[in-house]
Amino acid sequence: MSHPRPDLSVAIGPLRLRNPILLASGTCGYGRELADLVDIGALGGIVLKGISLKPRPGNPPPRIVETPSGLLNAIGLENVGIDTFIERKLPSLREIDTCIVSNILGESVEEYGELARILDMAGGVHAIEVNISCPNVKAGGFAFGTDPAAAAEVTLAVKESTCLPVIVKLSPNVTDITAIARAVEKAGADALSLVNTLFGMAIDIRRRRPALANVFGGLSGPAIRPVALRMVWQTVRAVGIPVIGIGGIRTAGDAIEFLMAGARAVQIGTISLVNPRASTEIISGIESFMREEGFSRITDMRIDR
Amino acid sequence: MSHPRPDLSVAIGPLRLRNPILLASGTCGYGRELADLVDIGALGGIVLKGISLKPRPGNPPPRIVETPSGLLNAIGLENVGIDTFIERKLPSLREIDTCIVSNILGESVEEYGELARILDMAGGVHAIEVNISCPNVKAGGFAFGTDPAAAAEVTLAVKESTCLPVIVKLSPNVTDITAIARAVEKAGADALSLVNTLFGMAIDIRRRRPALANVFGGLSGPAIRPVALRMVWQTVRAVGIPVIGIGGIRTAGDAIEFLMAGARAVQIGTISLVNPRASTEIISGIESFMREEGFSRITDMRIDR
Amino acid sequence: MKRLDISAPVLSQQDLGHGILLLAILAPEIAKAALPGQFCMLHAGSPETTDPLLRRPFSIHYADGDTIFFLYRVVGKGTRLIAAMRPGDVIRILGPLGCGFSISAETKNILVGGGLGTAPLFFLARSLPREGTTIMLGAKTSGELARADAFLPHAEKVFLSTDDGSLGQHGLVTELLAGHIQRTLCTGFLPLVSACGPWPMVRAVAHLCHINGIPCQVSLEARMACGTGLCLGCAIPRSGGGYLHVCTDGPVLDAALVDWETSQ
Amino acid sequence: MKRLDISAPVLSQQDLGHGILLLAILAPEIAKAALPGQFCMLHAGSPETTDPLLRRPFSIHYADGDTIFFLYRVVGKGTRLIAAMRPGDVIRILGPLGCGFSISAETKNILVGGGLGTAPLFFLARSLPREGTTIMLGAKTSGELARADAFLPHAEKVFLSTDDGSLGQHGLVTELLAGHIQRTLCTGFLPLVSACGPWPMVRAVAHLCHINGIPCQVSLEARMACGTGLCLGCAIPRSGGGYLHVCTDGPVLDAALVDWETSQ
Ligand SMILES: Cc1cc2nc3c(=O)[nH]c(=O)nc-3n(C[C@H](O)[C@H](O)[C@H](O)COP(=O)(O)OP(=O)(O)OC[C@H]3O[C@@H](n4cnc5c(N)ncnc54)[C@H](O)[C@@H]3O)c2cc1C
Ligand SMILES: Cc1cc2nc3c(=O)[nH]c(=O)nc-3n(C[C@H](O)[C@H](O)[C@H](O)COP(=O)(O)OP(=O)(O)OC[C@H]3O[C@@H](n4cnc5c(N)ncnc54)[C@H](O)[C@@H]3O)c2cc1C
Ligand SMILES: Cc1cc2nc3c(=O)[nH]c(=O)nc-3n(C[C@H](O)[C@H](O)[C@H](O)COP(=O)(O)O)c2cc1C
Ligand SMILES: Cc1cc2nc3c(=O)[nH]c(=O)nc-3n(C[C@H](O)[C@H](O)[C@H](O)COP(=O)(O)O)c2cc1C
Ligand code: FES
Ligand code: FES
Repeated sequence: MSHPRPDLSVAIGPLRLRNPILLASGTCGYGRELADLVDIGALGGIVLKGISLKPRPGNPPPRIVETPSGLLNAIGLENVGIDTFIERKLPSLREIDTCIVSNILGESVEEYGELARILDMAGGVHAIEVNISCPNVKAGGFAFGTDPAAAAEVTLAVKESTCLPVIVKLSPNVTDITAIARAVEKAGADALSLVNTLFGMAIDIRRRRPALANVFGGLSGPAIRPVALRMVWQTVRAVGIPVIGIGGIRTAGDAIEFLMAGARAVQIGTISLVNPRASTEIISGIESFMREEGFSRITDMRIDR
Repeated sequence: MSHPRPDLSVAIGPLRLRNPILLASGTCGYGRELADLVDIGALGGIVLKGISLKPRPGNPPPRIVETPSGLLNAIGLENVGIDTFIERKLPSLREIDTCIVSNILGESVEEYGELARILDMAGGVHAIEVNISCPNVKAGGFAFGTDPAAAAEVTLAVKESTCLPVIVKLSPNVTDITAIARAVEKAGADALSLVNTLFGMAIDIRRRRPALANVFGGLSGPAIRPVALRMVWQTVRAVGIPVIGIGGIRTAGDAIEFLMAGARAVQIGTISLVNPRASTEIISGIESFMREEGFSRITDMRIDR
Repeated sequence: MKRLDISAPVLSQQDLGHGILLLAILAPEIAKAALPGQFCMLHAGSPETTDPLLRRPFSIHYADGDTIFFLYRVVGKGTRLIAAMRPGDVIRILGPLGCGFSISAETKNILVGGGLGTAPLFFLARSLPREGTTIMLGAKTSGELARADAFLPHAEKVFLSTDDGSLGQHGLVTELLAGHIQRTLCTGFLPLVSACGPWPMVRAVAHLCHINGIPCQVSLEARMACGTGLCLGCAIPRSGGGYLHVCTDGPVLDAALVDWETSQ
Repeated sequence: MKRLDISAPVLSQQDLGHGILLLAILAPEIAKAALPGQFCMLHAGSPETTDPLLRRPFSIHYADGDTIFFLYRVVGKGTRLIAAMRPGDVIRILGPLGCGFSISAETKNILVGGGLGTAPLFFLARSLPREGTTIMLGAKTSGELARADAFLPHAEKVFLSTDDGSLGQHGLVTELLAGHIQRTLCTGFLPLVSACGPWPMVRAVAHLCHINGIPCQVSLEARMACGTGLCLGCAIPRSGGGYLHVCTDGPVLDAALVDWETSQ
């Protein structure tokens, strides 16, 4: 039983994506690094590596360690800083025909606003994703992402500084994600993306010290998928704005779980580090599934309850 | 390089365990069910299936689903109730030469106190573990485990009702586990055990419905280990009472990670469902490791910082 | 009841087509203890990896001397990994587990299998007298009627059906059974029906037996984490309320004990 | 630079003892593009399972026609799974990756390998003129001096050392190098040293070269998630501050770029 070609396009506020698959921040560099391995133009979009006002060297090594079905990282948000980004990375991105989302991270509310203002003027970026959730930086993200009022404040500062659609990326390390989600929605966010990494650690027993130089790191990959999916399900049912699902997606089936939970789109992170073509394989897998099951639009798959 | 036989015994408040390995609640029944497959007398202890005042039928099926390196369960705390437990299960437990911990769960502060009182008089139980964290029951555990004041209240009620050592079992589904831990310590807990399961879900995409009848379930197994270890590390450094580590322990090396993080003992859950002898294999693995590395006591392995 | 958890060598793996395989494992103590209807938990994949995490339950197809056989279909990750095992590879196996079939040689036995429901019935058929045993096997298509001919020596009559008519009667095995029950009841003799297969088929068999007052035992499946009664994951609704646990109360259950309406 | 991500058949897997294996994979396009010092990411285990999750990095031992070779030691889960692969099995391979050795035929080359540090040096040795190439290989014991004799045709002189004296000079390969540098410097000729091996050995080589003003390139290891410059996980401290990324800036790096004090 074959059905007509399903429509994979989705709308996230004013953004229109040709399909619901984006690459997640921190796992696709600034876009060009993957270009020989995957057809970026076939994707719904890419979310660039998080950018701060000043360049950040990142954490000392070891920065990563594998865990069961997961990856712990403490990269420490190493990045070239907004100026170098705009000068050296952004120009070549303008040639790619996909939705370009810039992920920003500030150490204060003002920095977030400043970053948004700079990107707004730079041109070539289609949306801003606000990382209020990274657990790696002591001074930075952690606090904003775990307190509804602080999260709302950051959202407001970014919204006031740009006309670009604003996606706020939530941390899973909270008791009640819907409280943060509602606060951010009320502050004007156009969409939410979740989840960022789960706060974790590992120990190197032979050396008798934490496996990461930073002690703590962010857990990503298939291991966290059940937690991410639960939070997406809850958040979709708590807010009116679109939700982008992230966390451990490896196959088309995994992506469909998030879409059925009500996510408007999904991001692929850790798995595209392991399999560079995972994202495009997922796109064709979703299309096949929709054909087989007779779904004509992505939103038709959502479970209503 | 071989060292003298290391001492594996540990003290948890007034309890003395011959080694730091216990079986976790809900994964070893009421003790006897495993007796033909594993030498229970060789263990540090066993934590029995959670008991409530009245029998609970549990949730409708499907109750479990496998996830990457993890198990999602929504058993719904099915149990025979305290009366049947004391009448039918407890007597045969008295013959086992290991530390018997009874895990209790109430739907109100009073119920917790009542359960503790009954167990105190029953005899044959060496300690009580208070489950304030199970995410499966809407009316029950969830709220107690995520609010410091409520967690303290339950602890107090249990402490007032029994002379047995009281271990409070914490939920990982919180923003700051140390806040709960400190509140529970202040309320008089003799020890803490953590973590219970992470709140998660999965979707059956072919049937287009949640994979568990209960929608949400608790995630356990190796997938959650990095999160559990991080919380144990943080809690050990926030309280003065002993901490028992739980979450995804599969090998001796995994158990040693928790002991190095500062846990006084550990519990083995999901893995002994898969490999009934995992616990005894872990005990001998710890002993070999200590011999090889020249540790003479469990607490010597702890990382000081 | 003695349960064993051992590492045992694969003796052979026979591809029967249609994704169905016959696996032979050398496990003398388990083979000797095994009863028809019991099952084992098999570990899929390298013992070092945690994905897949859980062992998989499989009915004992039969035990012969020191060898234990499993008839299984490749449906997912775990069964694919088991299917990749070659003779000489070692597999972790826990069993025998659960309660098997009531074996009654005094009554006439009717064995009804749908699809791979044939797996546990073969062991039962071997344990019953040929005389008085009727076997009915159904599948979607002839290729999926795996090992149907192996049943021939063990029954007075073997009836086959396929949904597509490619072998035996065109239709469902439950239709075969319905017709047969009518004829049998005329003889005034109450047979014992033993059934295994997909849920709708087993339910239909249970219903047929119920309305005709015929005793019926069914071998059921449920998702299992432990297979040993520890996790309480394998619940199915019990008639009259509460739950049965497939791994310890079953997998073979008196059909009257099951709440067929609420289940699944 | 063209990187490929393909599924390729294992041609052979040769056990060299001491947990060291030589793996041959048929991957024509990768083999043709490969340069000495580059590496590939190999997927360990069934493609369906997520444990192990990450691919593992391995230096290209050498490429010959359509075939690419890896010399590796079994140290953990991933390498154990790779070691279990048999001819005909298919492995997912991504490569060639990273920056290889500077190849200079004008100068005298000294190649220094410790333990499995020999792996990338063999490809380099094959690419250099025999004349003027000196090779020094060290290991704990003779059995771990894997494929030392394969180097013989590719160098004017081959020196061996073992920590236990079971083969070649008794002692560390760095002691061999120290002696040799003294003799070479007398000739007034500045050689190029290329080194690979355990961190303390490579650091000692870098130090020796530094104090003697000899250019030195080193092949380094770091934990890697992607191998393609995306995750920034493979950082090592750069001399003067900041970090180098082993997978894109290396794995072969000018020793002078590395902050040897802060690292590890
Ligand atoms: C008592 C019992 C006896 C069985 N006997 C046989 C047999 O003889 N031959 C045979 O081919 N199959 C049998 N099954 C079904 C068999 O266990 C599943 O087909 C198998 O577990 C699927 O594993 P997978 O990894 O390939 O599939 P996946 O779909 O990847 O498995 C995912 C999860 O679902 C569970 N699961 C999936 N399908 C089933 C199912 N039908 N029943 C229980 N759990 C399931 C698995 O245990 C696993 O946890 C039996 C099941 C039970 C409970
Ligand atoms: C550029 C490069 C080239 C290499 N070339 C070779 C080679 O030619 N031959 C060879 O035998 N080994 C080589 N290694 C080391 C090899 O990658 C590791 O031995 C292997 O990844 C261990 O995997 P495992 O699962 O068996 O061990 P595990 O200890 O189970 O691995 C756990 C984790 O640690 C990482 N890891 C462990 N040891 C190392 C290491 N030494 N370097 C980097 N990551 C590590 C793994 O990637 C994995 O994520 C190379 C490493 C790098 C970075
Ligand atoms: C190596 C690495 C680097 C990351 N860097 C960022 C980042 O800069 N900004 C951000 O918002 N998220 C970052 N993330 C989080 C991912 O975007 C994603 O939210 C998370 O990994 C969960 O998805 P996954 O399981 O598919 O990887 C990073 C993740 C990884 C693994
Ligand atoms: C099937 C199952 C049932 C459980 N039942 C209980 C319970 O009754 N009471 C309780 O406190 N924890 C219960 N738990 C949680 C475990 O005791 C343990 O905290 C958790 O599974 C994490 O450890 P693990 O990863 O080693 O399994 C249960 C876990 C599982 C998998
Ligand atoms: S499968 Fe665990 S109790 Fe039945
Ligand atoms: S391994 Fe990912 S950037 Fe080097």
